Amino acid sequence: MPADGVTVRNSLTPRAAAELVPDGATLMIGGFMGVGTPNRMIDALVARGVRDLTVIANDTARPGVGIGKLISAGAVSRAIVSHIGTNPETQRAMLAGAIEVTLVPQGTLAERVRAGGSGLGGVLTATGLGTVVAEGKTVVKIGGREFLVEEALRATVALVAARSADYAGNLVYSLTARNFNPLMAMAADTVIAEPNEIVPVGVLAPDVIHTPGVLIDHVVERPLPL
Amino acid sequence: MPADGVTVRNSLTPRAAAELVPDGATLMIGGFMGVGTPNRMIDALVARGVRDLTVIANDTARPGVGIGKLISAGAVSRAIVSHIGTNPETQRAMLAGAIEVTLVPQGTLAERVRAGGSGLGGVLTATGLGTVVAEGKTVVKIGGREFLVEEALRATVALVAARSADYAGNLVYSLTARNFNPLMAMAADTVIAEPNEIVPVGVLAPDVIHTPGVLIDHVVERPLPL
Amino acid sequence: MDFRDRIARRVARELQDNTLVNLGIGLPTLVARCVPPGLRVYFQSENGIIGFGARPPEGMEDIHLTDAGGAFVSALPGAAAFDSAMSFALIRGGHLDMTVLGGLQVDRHGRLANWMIPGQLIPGMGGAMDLVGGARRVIVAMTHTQKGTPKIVPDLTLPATSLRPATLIVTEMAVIEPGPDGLILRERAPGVSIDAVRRATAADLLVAGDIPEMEF
Amino acid sequence: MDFRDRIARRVARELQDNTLVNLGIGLPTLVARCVPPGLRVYFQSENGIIGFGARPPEGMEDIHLTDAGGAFVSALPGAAAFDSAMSFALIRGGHLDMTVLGGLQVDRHGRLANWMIPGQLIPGMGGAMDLVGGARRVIVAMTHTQKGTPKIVPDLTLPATSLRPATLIVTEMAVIEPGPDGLILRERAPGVSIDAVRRATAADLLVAGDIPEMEF
Repeated sequence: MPADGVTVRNSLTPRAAAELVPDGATLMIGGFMGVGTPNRMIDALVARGVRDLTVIANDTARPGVGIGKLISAGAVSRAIVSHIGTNPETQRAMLAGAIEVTLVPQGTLAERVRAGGSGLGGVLTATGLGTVVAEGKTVVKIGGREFLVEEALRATVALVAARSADYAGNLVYSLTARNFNPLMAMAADTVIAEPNEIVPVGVLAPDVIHTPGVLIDHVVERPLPL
Repeated sequence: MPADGVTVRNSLTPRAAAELVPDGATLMIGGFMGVGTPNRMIDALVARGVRDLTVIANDTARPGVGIGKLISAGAVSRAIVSHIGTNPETQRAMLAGAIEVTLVPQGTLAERVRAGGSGLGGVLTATGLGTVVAEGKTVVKIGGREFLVEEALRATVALVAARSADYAGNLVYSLTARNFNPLMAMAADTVIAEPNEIVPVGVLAPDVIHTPGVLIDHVVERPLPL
Repeated sequence: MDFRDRIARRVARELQDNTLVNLGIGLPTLVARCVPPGLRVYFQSENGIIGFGARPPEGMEDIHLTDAGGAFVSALPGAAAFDSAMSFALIRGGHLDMTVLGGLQVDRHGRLANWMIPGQLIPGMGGAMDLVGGARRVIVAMTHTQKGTPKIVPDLTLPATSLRPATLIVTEMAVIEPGPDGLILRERAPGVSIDAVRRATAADLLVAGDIPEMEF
Repeated sequence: MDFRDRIARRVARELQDNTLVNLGIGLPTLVARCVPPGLRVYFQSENGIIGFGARPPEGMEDIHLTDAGGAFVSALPGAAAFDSAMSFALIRGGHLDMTVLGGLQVDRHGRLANWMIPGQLIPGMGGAMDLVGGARRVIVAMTHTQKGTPKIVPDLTLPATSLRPATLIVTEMAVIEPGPDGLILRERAPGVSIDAVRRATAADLLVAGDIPEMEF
């Protein structure tokens, strides 16, 4: 424990992180077409042969890339995503009934995850009204306009990728690798961050931190030097 | 126009900014107990004698401080706030019927403003259930739990304070002066930012910007040097 | 100039100064290369950036900076990055001036279908439903037909992306504006007759007066 | 040690290692000064920071850094700042381990009223409703009576802050835990008899076995 009393997060190997994801878990994974996806943890999950996951993510990337590796490994039973167009394996598995895919408009997906992490019951959005997305859902009228009630989403574990972490788990993301990561970091019982670098506490200024360290349960160790 | 094609926002004097707030306007004002409140614009509003405002803000600060100056000047007819305990003038005016005060739980207020700026119809929160806050409001059941429907809020004009702006209107806030400012910067027809400093485009890195410049219509000129 | 470039260049004439624009994956992406000189347009990518620019120099790509199609991009001075919730708050909240999207079908009201062909192709809607519902102007940029089969139809046979009609439809054959009484033919491609456009269009077209030729 | 300090010190014994804690304005603020050595507690201030610290050195105050009461604070290494939506997402979303709030009244269920006295004093609820509804543990830190009038009552006569009962009530006279069957007297102040606590309490108190004295 440093003298200043800051709580230091546990650092984990990717393999130890993968042990924290039980078979059958609902798993949020950050990233957009593989950008900002925690790849070392995904490799470890594939290596440990995890099964029957419900994955909540923006997309399933491409075969061999990011979440696509979990799809190829047959580790995913259900996917709640906005897009599978770039991964023909996901499409095939969906049409064959091997993976149950729920397609959610991307902005609704982002807000549903945010709601799950923010103690909100759901989202009131006009997106999807009058389309198949609205089937079976409650509609609320506000100020004469209709809005769909889209329920909050939470997960057992969230795996997020960050550019930098400090010892206290504070995270900073880089450019379009931010995407769903800060939202998912709020919405799971256990949150594991995989940073590209780890810096001492105090290096990340309070105003540039995107995710406060209190939200992070574990930090994956720095990548091995080349 | 700079060679790189970036749109430069208009710089305004505080007085010119105040002219953009019509009498009777619904006005969002950033700040928390006066911290992070755009004081030069408030002074200009008082000087121009604006009347009949509906102010949406966290609080009314104290007499002589921030929004408290608008209260003292009799410029406010309605206030939608979470707290007036630090301003006895607001409390007196409320009890006397001179100002109509709607008290909103702070977290609900923040989300209602965010919803207004995000194209969401409102917020689904359990906060306020079973209290006077819930009176007359719709309740929606999600997953067996009840949530209040709290409607989105928007304004005619939002006045926000920032530590730094660049020529394109990108904003960075400082510490607890951030509070409601980034939320309000999304939720009004006209948004005017009052920065403590203005820096060239490119000085604020993409990952540290809190409010993208596209949300800002006008930037108040830098403060005069001492 | 192939037909895709012609569509992109015609769409680019719809760009206005000092606006925020989102370009869908595929054909719409080409519009970024056709911005008229002097026009200041901010491009948003829904994966979380405003102010992205052209492909970076060879060997200098940042793996953390791509467009929504996953292609490497650069960032212009003044660019701002944000998370997916903020990105769609911008889209849904009325902050996006224009979106350009591809289309599988458009109906007589101007309603778009562009996210799935049941039992066959199911890419998913991605950000399309939010974009069509939230952007101030929605431009559909697509080929007029799919291997000769009209894509502009009386009624959608594919699942709709949104009930909200598009603002404008730009194809290699015509510019069509959905109005309260139906689809209005505004422009035709150089050398393409009104009848030719009609033959390639399954929905009725309203034609009033002279129909000028498209300029690129 | 005055009664306010005693309440604060007793509340501080509820602090747990590696937790996020929010302290209300007034008496609860004093708890920050009583953190037991070796305990790592992050304090959140709902105006947008985790990791604020003591009052800064004279002349070095930052006007952009205050607690929720508007008092200047400092920031500890590892502090993080955020906007009000994120601040209440932390509170409402179950990320806050404990909150300490002042009280005007508490009823027999442990329900708190602390935001208005109709027609008389109307400060507003500020963040209190979200804090009571959202924090994992809710500690009410207040004087046992208001000028001799009991504040712990069978039924609230003031508007409730939340339907959710507090986890613990700490006064200068007693520690009381709301349970499913009513209010349980857990501790009494040194030298204060059970009868004395009962006389100062309008709601029934459940007393079982020995009631130990409070330690500060």
